[in-house]
Amino acid sequence: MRRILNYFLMRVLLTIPMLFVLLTLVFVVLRVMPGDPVSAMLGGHAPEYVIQQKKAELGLNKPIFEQYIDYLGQLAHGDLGNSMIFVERVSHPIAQRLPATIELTLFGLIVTLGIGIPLGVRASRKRRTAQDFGIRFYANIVYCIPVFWMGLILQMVFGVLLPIFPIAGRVGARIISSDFDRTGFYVLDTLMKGNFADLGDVLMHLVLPAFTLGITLSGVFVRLTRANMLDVLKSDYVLASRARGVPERRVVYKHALKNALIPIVTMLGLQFSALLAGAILTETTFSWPGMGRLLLERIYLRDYPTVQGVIIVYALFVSVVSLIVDIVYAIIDPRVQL
Amino acid sequence: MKRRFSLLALAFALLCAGTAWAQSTLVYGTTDKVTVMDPASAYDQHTWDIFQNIDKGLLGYEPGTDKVVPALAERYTVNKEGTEYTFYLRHGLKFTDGTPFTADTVKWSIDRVMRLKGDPSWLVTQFVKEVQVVDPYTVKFILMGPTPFFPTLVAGNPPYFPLSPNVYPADHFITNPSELKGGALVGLGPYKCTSFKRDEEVVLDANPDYYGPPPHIKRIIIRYFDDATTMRLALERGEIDLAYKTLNPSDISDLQKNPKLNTFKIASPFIRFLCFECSQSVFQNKELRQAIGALINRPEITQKVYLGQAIPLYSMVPIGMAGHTDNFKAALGDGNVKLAEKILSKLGYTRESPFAFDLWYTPTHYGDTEVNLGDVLKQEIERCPLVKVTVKSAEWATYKQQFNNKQMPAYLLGWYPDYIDPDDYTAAFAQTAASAGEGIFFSNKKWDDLFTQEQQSLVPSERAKIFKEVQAMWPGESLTVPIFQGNLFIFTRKNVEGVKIGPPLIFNYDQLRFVK
Amino acid sequence: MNATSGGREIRAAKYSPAGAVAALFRRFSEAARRYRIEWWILVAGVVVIAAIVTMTLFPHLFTHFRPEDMNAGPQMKPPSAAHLMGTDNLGRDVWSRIVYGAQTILGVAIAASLASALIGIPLGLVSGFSGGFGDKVISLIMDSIYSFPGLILAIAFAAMLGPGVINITVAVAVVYVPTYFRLVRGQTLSIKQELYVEAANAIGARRPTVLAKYIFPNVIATVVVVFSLNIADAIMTEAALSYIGLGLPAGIPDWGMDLSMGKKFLPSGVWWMITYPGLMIMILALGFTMLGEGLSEILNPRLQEY
Amino acid sequence: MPDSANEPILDIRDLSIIYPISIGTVHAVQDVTLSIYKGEVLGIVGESGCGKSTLGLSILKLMKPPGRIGSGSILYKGTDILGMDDRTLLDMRGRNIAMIFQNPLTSLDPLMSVERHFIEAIQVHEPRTGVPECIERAKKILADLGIEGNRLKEYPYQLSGGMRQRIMIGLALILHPDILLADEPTTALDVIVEAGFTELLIRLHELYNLTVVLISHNLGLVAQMADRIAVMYGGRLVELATVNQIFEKPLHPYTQGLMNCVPNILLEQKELNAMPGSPPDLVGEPTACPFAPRCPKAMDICRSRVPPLKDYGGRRTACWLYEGGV
Repeated sequence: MRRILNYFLMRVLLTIPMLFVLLTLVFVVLRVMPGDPVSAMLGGHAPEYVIQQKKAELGLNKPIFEQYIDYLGQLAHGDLGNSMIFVERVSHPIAQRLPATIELTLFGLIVTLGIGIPLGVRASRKRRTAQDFGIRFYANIVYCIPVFWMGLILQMVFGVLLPIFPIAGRVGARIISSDFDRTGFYVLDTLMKGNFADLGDVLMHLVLPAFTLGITLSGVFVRLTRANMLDVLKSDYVLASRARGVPERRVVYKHALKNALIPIVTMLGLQFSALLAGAILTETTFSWPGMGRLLLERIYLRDYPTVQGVIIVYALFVSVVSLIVDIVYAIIDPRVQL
Repeated sequence: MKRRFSLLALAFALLCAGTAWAQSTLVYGTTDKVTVMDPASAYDQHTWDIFQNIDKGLLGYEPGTDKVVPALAERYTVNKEGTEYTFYLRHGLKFTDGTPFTADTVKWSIDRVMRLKGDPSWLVTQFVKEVQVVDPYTVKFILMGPTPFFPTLVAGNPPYFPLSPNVYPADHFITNPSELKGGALVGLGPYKCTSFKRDEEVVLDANPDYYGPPPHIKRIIIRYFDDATTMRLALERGEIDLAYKTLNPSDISDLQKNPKLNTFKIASPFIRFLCFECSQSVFQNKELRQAIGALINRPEITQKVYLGQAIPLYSMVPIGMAGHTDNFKAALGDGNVKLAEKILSKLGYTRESPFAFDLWYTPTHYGDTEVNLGDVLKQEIERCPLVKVTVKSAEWATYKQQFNNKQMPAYLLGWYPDYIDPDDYTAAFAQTAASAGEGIFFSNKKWDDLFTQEQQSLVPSERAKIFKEVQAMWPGESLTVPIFQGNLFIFTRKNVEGVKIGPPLIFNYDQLRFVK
Repeated sequence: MNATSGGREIRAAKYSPAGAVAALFRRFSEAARRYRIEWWILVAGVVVIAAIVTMTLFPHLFTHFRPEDMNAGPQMKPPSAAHLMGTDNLGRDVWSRIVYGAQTILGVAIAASLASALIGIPLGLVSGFSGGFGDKVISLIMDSIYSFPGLILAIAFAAMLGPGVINITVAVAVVYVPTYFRLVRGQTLSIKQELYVEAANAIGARRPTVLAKYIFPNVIATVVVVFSLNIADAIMTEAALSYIGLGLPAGIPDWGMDLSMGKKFLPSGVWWMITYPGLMIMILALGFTMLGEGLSEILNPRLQEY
Repeated sequence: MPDSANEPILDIRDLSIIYPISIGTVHAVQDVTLSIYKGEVLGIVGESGCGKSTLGLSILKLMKPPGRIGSGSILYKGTDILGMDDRTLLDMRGRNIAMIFQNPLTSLDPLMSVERHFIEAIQVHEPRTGVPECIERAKKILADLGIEGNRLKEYPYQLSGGMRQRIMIGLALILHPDILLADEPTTALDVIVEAGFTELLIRLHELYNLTVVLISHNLGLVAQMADRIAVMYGGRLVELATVNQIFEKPLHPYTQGLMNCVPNILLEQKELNAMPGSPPDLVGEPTACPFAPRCPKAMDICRSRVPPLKDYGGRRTACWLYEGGV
């Protein structure tokens, strides 16, 4: 227990330098570049003294270094600060948008793995057959398809030509999401309320974005699964279990796949960045009210604290996922101790 | 037999009830966004629209017209100098939080706007010197000077709207209703806001305490769309009942042909124009401004970029407004390469060393079509071989800073009026102080005098004469070059009626109703 | 033992440890793999890239329309003999925009990859070779950037810098510096331990000489492979940025921007405005991916199960 | 000792295993005919790549892909294994014929505890056996192998090589099969562990009344355990005889060569002999004795015709030398 606690502590400490570096980078670049929140906020009529007064209120007239120290001090208290454009805590829009992004990436991940792993297993079992070549071709093509184009094509086919799925947003226009919104995870919220009609609607809205994100990343996992499965299928314990009369399905899925999953899980941690990046583009294509859109909107407005807050939350998200990956790794592999 | 009949009747009744329920909610889609939920700070069409529906001004507009009518005030009087307006308030009204509506709340709200100095506060501070409470139901506005259009200011601008002092904080703006005391927006309008979720949805329910006739539709859900394409599809599929602002030109063309929809086309006072920085840049020279202005081909722009859904504009004063005259057409023409060539060669520019400048646009602030506008303008201007344009773009925050800092020699702007008066289309760009605010930095003593004269005059014919004169001089100075005037489109399902939007562009939701 | 013939001796020495059958299998499967599939991939990649590079160099050979010509045809007409890929909403020829747009995306991707390589490689070499506190600090910075989703960083940079060819190149380049840095630093660290480097050190070679003569040549093979794959990635990033609207101002034909333009006409049934630019992005990225994988197989023929 | 009256428990007839590859067909095992009798220990010896492992695997129909049966049959108690449907085949593997492999270090699934291995081994054949009973049975057999029951909870990485090999045997024997195929069971073990292991195998052979097919290139091990020895070369069976016959008077020149490679303490040989040359390519249909290129006694006929496996009074060999009798 103590060791696990120490491990957690170590991991958290390790993310601090990463946050620090990213934050500094963004902080400096934001302020060096032209444009500032006061200009974005005020219309053309504001006289110069009002602009100066606003800047003073926001602390923008101080030297950058001083602003930076102030901000770090604030962060040290776990405070992301206030938006410079809207009168609101930075944590407020983030709390509203983060669940949408998590929901999207999670379902995207499920699709990625749901396509990538079975196809990879299949290719490895049918090695050097037409099926194998077909699957590998799919993997390579899909890897080079831009996420947003994938989204557009799916929208065109399944949203416009065959209007089966909605192509934007998280819920239908007639559904008032604030009726069930508790955690921000709509699938969970509607389930908790037992509101299955709305749940159906929420799931329908998830289909195209999740597949867009999922399909484009599945190529990597097809290739990875195939390569690892080929290695594992050649291993002695697979032969040994076959010799003990273990049925092929069980050999493949219980022994081989479980072993092949170890490098896949590691890869998952690394690919998660790609997933988040893909999520931004998917959010844009499908008007998904997630963190990516928040970032874009607020960068345009030069809302420094919110942009910094979003970057921090993204970085934390990545770290948390890599922590989860490590834990999953330890659960799968008895040789690894946290 | 009888039993069966009653069952059928019951089923029918249930069906009707179901329909009735469905018909009591209207879903309104828009690509606009709510900025800040504070009348002292909000300065955009859509947020103002919401305030027009959840709150009221002392005066209002008759729906669908620009006729000023009484609202929270039953009547008003003006002193003969035109500098003091006295409003007599309706009795017995209360805000949705229960606070009674009195002259004190009016004074409190106006004082708050003046004190907080929000973006739209100039609409008050530039005209109002002081607000006095005469008695609980009488309030007097003392103005800086005679302001002939003061009633339109009071009617159309939410900064003049009364707020509940028990809900809004006196010392700062609020962004989300959740920050209000009680956590909800309150007002005196036909609707009250029951749910607010930024960029996703706003739910408005009929306000039982409203003094006027209750709205036909009990609940309005405003649904926010990130892009027009999605909104268009939602409308076609019947997911929304009404779509207002802003659809893409191609979507408008398609929707107009859709037999399941009603189209409402409104001549909008929204204008687009090219601005020049007149004090430091190369465009100090008004001949260069004229040359570029002459090259703009308005019909081509409205056809190519807006598929014929915008109207070429040849004056800064929009078509349909009193005193509008088309001066640019005669003076500079459309795509007048000859004139431009003549001016430029006179100034010594040749094919080998053409006149080169940067033309700026901002890619999202005025909608997605802006890139195309940039593309088309570049091509039109470069039809004159003596010019070379580099098109540049910057997001609004940067854009604004850059024009304030005189960093952009030529740039595109758009204009929604702050008040319906030619003054807001002319003085706002040409009068020395206002001009600097838009980055034009134009200054002309003669023009300034004309504007001052117009602003203080109470005689409409005298004002009209001045505006005509200014418009006639405009192409010669070409500090800005009008390009086109927008049309606004509202599309509704066939069963929605009552869309009434007049020149002040106020959309009264309580006029909407469902028909069979 | 009597050697029957020299040839046989050599074969014996070569094959006996592994076993004849296994050796045979390996030889033939290797041959099949390397001479059929991987070569095919390499050749396909080279062909695709060559075609698109030709397009960027001699666009007028491919189309007689100018990409900005609004009077090329009627507005929004589907593909026909006159306009292979149809016309866009302004009446411009989509194919000509693709031909000229190749210059933008290819230019930005290559320039950005070059820039990141030119920063990342020397930094990685010096950092890995010198070690110490400086190495730790640089590694920390690089790892932080590396672990963060690259596109998000690129978006942040592009939005802050504003539209423009140079700006977008910088935004893309920032993202990939750590890729080269980590690769080169890792290799430098392992090569540093090699005997020949220690020997060079022992005879008193100066550090820049050791770096340039002994370490750099050994790193370059992998760098070439990564460079090619990196360009493929940079292509997607550039396209993504301009799709979001962060890329370039009007007046420069660009695939990503045309795609985001075309998106608006999707419900009007204008499929050609989104189909072709997207397809081209995919093909170009695929070309560089195939080149990279083919090169990786040839420069670095480890027994990759692929 | 084989009893000729005894029906063979395993009867391999004219078995050929081929590997189709891009440049032709590899004949990994060719025309092997071999009977194995109940209770005996049969050693199969030969150099690496001579086809002995392939032969062993083919008995369980487990050839590595893309290998397949060219011709022939393998009869287990009269039923052809190669013709069995999948279900029967699966049931036969492990229950009737069990196999242990070369490398104990990698023959256990690293992600499964020893216990789960045993439970799986039992339950795939006897699905209705409960977990406690499986553990009980596993403990019993581990006791026979000299392993404490508490090791069951451990994972392979926590066990030594010798321990793992014994667990492999335990897994093979848990269902009391008739035949144990042991493919190079000691190669990966060090000398001391190997000695212990050999003893264990001999003990288990008696204890469980096993028929053992011992595949090995270790002639010492084979000599110690086997009743009969089959010598393979180039995918073919070249000699089959009792241990004594092979060691006293090997007939086939290849067997003779193999014997020369064994350090013979009694003869106090001065130097160890190594065989010249290397095993043949197995691509294509052979037209000559595969050993002819390396054979010191090769004749013309050896280079033009394949010698058949002939019976010489209870022992068999395939060599033109003995055309006229031994």
